[in-house]
Amino acid sequence: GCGGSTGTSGGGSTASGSGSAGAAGAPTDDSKCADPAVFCVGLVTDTGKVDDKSFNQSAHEGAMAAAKDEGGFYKYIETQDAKDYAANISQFTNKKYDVIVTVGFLMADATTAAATANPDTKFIGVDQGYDATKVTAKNVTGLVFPEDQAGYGAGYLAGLMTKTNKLGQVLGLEIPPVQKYAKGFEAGAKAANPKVTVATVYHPAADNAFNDPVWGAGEAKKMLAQKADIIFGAGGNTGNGALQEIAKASGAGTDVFCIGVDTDQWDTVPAAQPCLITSAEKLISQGVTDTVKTAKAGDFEGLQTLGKAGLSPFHDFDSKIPADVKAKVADVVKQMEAGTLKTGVTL
Amino acid sequence: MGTWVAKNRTTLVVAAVVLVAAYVFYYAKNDIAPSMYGAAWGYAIPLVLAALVGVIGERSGVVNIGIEGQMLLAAFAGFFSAAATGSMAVGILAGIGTGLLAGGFLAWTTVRWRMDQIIAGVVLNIIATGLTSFYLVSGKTLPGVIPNIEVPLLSQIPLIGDTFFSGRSAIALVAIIAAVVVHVGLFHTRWGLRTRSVGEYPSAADTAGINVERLRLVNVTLAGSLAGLAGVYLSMDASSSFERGMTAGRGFLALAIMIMGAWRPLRAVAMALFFGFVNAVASQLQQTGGFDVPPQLTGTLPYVATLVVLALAAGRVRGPAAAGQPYVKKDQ
Amino acid sequence: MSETSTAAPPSPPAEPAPREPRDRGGLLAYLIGHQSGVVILVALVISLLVGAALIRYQGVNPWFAYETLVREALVTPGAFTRTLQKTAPLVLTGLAVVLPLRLGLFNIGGQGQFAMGAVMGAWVAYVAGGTGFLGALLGMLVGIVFGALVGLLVGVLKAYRGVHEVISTIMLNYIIAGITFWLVVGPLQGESSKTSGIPQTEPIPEAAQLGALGGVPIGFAIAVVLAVAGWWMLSRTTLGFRFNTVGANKSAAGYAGIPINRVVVLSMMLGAGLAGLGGALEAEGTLHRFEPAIVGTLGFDGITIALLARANPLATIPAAFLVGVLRTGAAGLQFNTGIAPEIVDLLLAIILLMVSIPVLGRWLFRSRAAKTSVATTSWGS
Amino acid sequence: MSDPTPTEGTPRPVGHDTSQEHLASVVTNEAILGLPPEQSGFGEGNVGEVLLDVQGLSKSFGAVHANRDISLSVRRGEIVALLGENGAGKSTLVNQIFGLITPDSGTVSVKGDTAPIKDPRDAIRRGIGMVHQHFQLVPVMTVAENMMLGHESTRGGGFLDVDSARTMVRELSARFGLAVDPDAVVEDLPVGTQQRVEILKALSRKVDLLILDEPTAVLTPQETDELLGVMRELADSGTSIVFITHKLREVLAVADRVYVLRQGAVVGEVATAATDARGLATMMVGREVVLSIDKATATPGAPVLEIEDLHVQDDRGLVAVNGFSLTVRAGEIVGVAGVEGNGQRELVEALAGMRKVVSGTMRLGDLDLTTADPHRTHHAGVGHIPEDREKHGIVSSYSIADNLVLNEYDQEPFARGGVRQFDAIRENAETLREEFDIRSSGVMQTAGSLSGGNKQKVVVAREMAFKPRLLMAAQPTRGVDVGSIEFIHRRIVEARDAGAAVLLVSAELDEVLSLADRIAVVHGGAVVAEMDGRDADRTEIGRLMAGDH
Ligand SMILES: Nc1ncnc2c1ncn2[C@@H]1O[C@H](COP(=O)(O)OP(=O)(O)OP(=O)(O)O)[C@@H](O)[C@H]1O
Ligand SMILES: Nc1ncnc2c1ncn2[C@@H]1O[C@H](COP(=O)(O)OP(=O)(O)OP(=O)(O)O)[C@@H](O)[C@H]1O
Ligand SMILES: [Mg+2]
Ligand SMILES: [Mg+2]
Repeated sequence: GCGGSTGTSGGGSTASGSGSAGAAGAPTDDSKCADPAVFCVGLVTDTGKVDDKSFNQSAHEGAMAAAKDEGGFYKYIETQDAKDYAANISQFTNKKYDVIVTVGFLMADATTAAATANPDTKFIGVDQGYDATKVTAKNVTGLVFPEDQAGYGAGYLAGLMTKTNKLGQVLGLEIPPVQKYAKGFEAGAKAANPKVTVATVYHPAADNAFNDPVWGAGEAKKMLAQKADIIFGAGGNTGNGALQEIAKASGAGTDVFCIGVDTDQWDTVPAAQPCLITSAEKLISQGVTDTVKTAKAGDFEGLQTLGKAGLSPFHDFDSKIPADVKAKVADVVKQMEAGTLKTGVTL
Repeated sequence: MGTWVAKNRTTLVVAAVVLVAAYVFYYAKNDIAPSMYGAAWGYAIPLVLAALVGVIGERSGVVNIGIEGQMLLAAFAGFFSAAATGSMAVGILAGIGTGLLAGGFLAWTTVRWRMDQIIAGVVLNIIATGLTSFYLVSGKTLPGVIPNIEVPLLSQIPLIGDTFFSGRSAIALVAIIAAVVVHVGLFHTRWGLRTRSVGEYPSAADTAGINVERLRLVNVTLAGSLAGLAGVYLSMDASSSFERGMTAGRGFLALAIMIMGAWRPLRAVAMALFFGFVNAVASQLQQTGGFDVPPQLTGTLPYVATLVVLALAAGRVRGPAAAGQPYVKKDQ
Repeated sequence: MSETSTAAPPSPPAEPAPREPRDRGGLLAYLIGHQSGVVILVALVISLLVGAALIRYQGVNPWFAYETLVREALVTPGAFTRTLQKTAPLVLTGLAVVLPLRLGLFNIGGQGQFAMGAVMGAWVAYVAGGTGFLGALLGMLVGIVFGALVGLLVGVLKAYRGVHEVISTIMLNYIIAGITFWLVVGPLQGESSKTSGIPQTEPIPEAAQLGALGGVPIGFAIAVVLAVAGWWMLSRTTLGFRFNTVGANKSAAGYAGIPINRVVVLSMMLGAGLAGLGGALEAEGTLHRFEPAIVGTLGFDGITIALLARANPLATIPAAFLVGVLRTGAAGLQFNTGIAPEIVDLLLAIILLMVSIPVLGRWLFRSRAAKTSVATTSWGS
Repeated sequence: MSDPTPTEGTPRPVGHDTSQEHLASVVTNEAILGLPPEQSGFGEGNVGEVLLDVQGLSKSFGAVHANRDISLSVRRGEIVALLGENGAGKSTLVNQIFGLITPDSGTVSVKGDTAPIKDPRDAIRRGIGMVHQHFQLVPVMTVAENMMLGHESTRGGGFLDVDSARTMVRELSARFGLAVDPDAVVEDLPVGTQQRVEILKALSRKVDLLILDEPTAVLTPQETDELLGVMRELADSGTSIVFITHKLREVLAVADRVYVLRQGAVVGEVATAATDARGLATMMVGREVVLSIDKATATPGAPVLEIEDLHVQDDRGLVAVNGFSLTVRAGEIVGVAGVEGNGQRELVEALAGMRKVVSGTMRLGDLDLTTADPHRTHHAGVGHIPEDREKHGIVSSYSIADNLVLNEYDQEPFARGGVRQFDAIRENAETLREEFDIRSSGVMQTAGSLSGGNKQKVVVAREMAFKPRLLMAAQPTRGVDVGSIEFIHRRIVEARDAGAAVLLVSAELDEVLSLADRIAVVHGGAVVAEMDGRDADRTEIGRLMAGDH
């Protein structure tokens, strides 16, 4: 290479692709990743960005935190085209990164292929379920989350809280993680309150299903008009649009409420705070951080790693939700964690 | 009056039938009908504004396929200006101003430089996509909301009142007013006569002493403000965030609406409403269940319905004859 | 991971100097071709300079950024092949816009036509995959056929029902997106995907996948052959004469005995068929199955390419290659400099703007500038 | 800007009548030639005052010198004609006066004001009105809308006052005796009426100088006479007129003076009183022009075209051809005479396969062509010179060579196995260019850049080259200069003599009279009379054309 600066210096870019972990003595570039003493973590996003307020962002934050804790180096690539997965992973393998995180179930094939070809590198596939009969590599693990449990918990809470017995869900694309949330939510709501009906809409388009807040808001508005009083927004920015719309509605926080998804959206979508009682959360950041650390320490425990999912804190609504409701929900969540309560969700 | 009725008989009959059907549904299914009308209009608002941009452009002889980009830029500028200054008003003005700028870009390149109009529109779209996703900053929020207004008296009318005149911000009202103003402007004022002549047969306008280039420049630029308003509506009113590609093809749909509306503002409103309503039906089918049609297929309903309607409606509509062609004077 | 140990020679990008398609005759043709070549070259240089300013503003050395972009797209082992792989569908979606544009029809349905060809092509190549290359061939044929069927619908609606092609292609993009998505969560969903619910078809067997011959992807070779064939057809054959005549003067075409409606339908079918083939090739050569994300923005990129190429089929090759280089190099650019890949969209917009500004030619050549118009679309009719 | 109804001059009690009167005898020029220009009664001491003065005007388009150092002047109340072959530079000249084209050098001064005329707006402000060679009307708008465009009458801040526009149209129309319906949509009107609208439009603003660029090309003889009357009347009231036409008869009938242009330069100026048609033609072309055709007597053979009880609709679905029957034999020219809009266009289009036949039959020899498309018709041996050459006859962006094979493009030797044979195409073009004297820089020049007469020659060459059994010529010399007319007429007669059946459709009565061996007069879409060409009587035909039978 010639004497040019990389993205680490200079700055000014909001979407800076690389950022060294701040700890003193941490590597500032990836030229020495092949050195066993130098720990490098790379991340490839799904066709999305690391600021998507959703799973890409959570994984990104988790991986960055892990690298920082371990005094390592971290960098990411945002995929623009689903056909670039392999090429983008190879950017990291060429530089002999130690751990590579790939985000999204569509990358499963590319990840396992890269794992087979690069036995010295550890791969973590977020949201990826592998077929144990086909994948034999030991240097890869799919980090999956029980979205149905998070959805179930949220649905249970909503079932107990609703006054109109009408709930709504504004969803992104009809794909497995979203479906699991949605079906879990419905099952949980019905378990808590058999009289409840749940109106469910998936975004019809394929390409911008997670990026259409205007559509999400419109659907939420319509559901509110049809007397739904708690609405679950689960579909990236599309769902966020629904949350924000409900936050603007009259009665937000007193008569109508919303429930977020994936992360604690109290933090990621502040505009939703007036109505946001909780979020059906999967702890992607924490899961990624933990799994990266596991990878540094040694082998993965299994082909799949199960992350945690549950409900976010109630924040300002802590005082407004009746104690018995909170207790019942906590109990249900605990039972699911213990495995004594099954959500019954299958795809 | 009598001739007006005679001239518009088909339209009037269709409008009457639609209106009656709408009221019947409204009273028969009062649990869902109002919300569906609301959803239809909510869906239609940005389409109406954007379709007006298309109508003004093409009536002046400039094809604008850059509406999508104009809206996206305006949504971006509006949202981030509001977030940065803490003032919704500044955001709205910035969005409209950006729409004007984008309109000015299209006008200048196509009218002054005689760049191919399709190319100029495509350029605008790619620039908008690139700029807004490249410079996007996440984590910003709007300082407030655009307040909803109730229009006195009008909001009391059943169906029409709760659909159009209550529970919406001023932007929705502006969309209606703009459609009426543009319609009256186009067909009943000097500006409209000149604009239409420039879009139909510019050399006739030129020889009649009309400054073709200037009229096109002004019209296309000013129409940009409506695209700006549509963008503002998307990121600051209908939702409260800016996302990459959040216009989601609405600029192109607006073009389709414009053509379906035969390049007439009020008909475009009707078509946008039709489109919005079928959308509401599609999602209602999904949500009430009972129908075992997969959501991917019900979601295509509005588009299928559009094609079917167009294929059945015999007779082709004809757009402004000079739309798409730069006006080149005899010796240039 | 590197499939090709011998790095493809870093041949410089082909000169994107499209000649005027029509037979304008000897010297005149040469001059016009030459002139637009110079204009395009100057336009590219200006675009790169503007891009450099943007990159500089990001705090990155523009020279290093461009070097990285080119290296990542052309020099890095396997990169050149990957760039060609990316170029192939772009050539085809570009042609899908070019052919109807010759008649003044604006096909913005590349997205849908591509997806239709991809899903059916992928499925057939999977089903017939046991037969090896024959399966791949079948997949391509089916891709063409299904793409062309979409085109047939658009063409018939246009010619016989007067439905504006811009409307119908936009609507069909949405409709096909819905249908293809439904297909891969329903009837055509792969068995292995059913348990996980992933919307995709079964993978195409290795034997029916399309690889590369000596670093040149088969799909790319096919695309280039078709671009040349398209150019030959338009400039040398009676069919091309029909296309051009309908585009130039519909009334005269009718007077000359050209069956306008049939030519309209045929052009849409050819264009859409090529987009469908692009889809099938992409499924067989790149992703080895269908999933909705396969389309990406390829259909819309086709519009950009057709316009860059000024509706000349031959010029779609360099135009698509340019886009291919930018898109391939973008990830490496982010990896090495931290510049977000969207910079590529900005660069493309600037290039298209510069290449199409007529005043540039006028500034350079004074009054002798060629009158360039891509094609007048029959927008209003 | 928006004068409602422009009042023009003073009312003239007798002007109208006198003009009509002398036009009735226009058939022979001599009556008019005796009219000295200064004799007319425009007074107020304006006689001789120069209104328009052009000095040293030059304009080039690339290598073409359209105007070279042109100087001329027009006095108040004078009618000056511009004559010249196609492409001589007449339109270029007047377009500069009207501000549509910027001169390379030279000055145009109107009423002594020498400031350059920037654009039409500027020209209009200085009192110039113009009727353009090509219609400048918005087809989808009504007559009233077209008439008020640019100087709209409005009320209450920009709202159109359509009623006052209608009134204006009616008033103007009554004043000049040019009937138009203010509420008719322009594209629905016959061309003659459209031209009337153009003229009224120019007159609707106060004009001192009126420029008329070939206004009579699309008018019937009656309409032409009406217009000439209006012109004379205007001139009498002090308006100056620049009049461009290819018809020497009209020049001699109405103009005071004539400027003759050749290849962009003024080659002569003459008072009409001092010249005649032959002299003007010679000045124009630079050689003797044969104004009348001498042709041998026809020797008609077997019937070639047999039309029986044909019914055809026009674009709006109204009956246009209504029970038309006619037979054309080999070796004869049958002329269809009639006022435009009596189904001639629809008849020809139906015969050419471009328009659906409602009922009736048409046969070419043994072939039934009733349902044939243009392709089959052409290959059955029908040559067709279409009425609207810009729309149907040529593809402007194509080379002359391609235009010369427009309907043979897929035939041997121009194509083999679907592949075009450029050598053969070029060879064909070179031959025809030579034979038909198509003036161009080469056969690869685009047809759009040719002058009107040469475009027409391209069409004529193409349609004659394949030796058709039946040649249909619709308005074959419209807008064509005398030299080219002579040439085209000669070729048509030659085709006849070679045994072709010729169907000539023309609104130009003189053309029909001089060419046709047999004349069929149409009215209301049907033949109302047939007669031998030799003993046809002009007045009689005129009467039949007007529906008087
Ligand atoms: N409810 C409706 N449904 C469908 N179309 C409508 C409706 N209301 C108005 N329109 C459309 O809007 C237009 C309004 O009529 P019109 O154009 O005649 O208005 P106008 O201002 O009276 O013009 P003019 O009298 O000059 O024709 C019509 O073209 C009609 O198609
Ligand atoms: N815009 C233009 N570009 C190039 N050449 C032109 C242009 N306009 C006119 N010419 C050329 O200039 C010459 C004069 O044209 P002009 O139209 O003035 O002729 P004209 O005397 O009016 O002929 P006609 O009797 O056919 O109307 C012709 O050779 C014509 O081809
Ligand atoms: Mg290391
Ligand atoms: Mg002329």
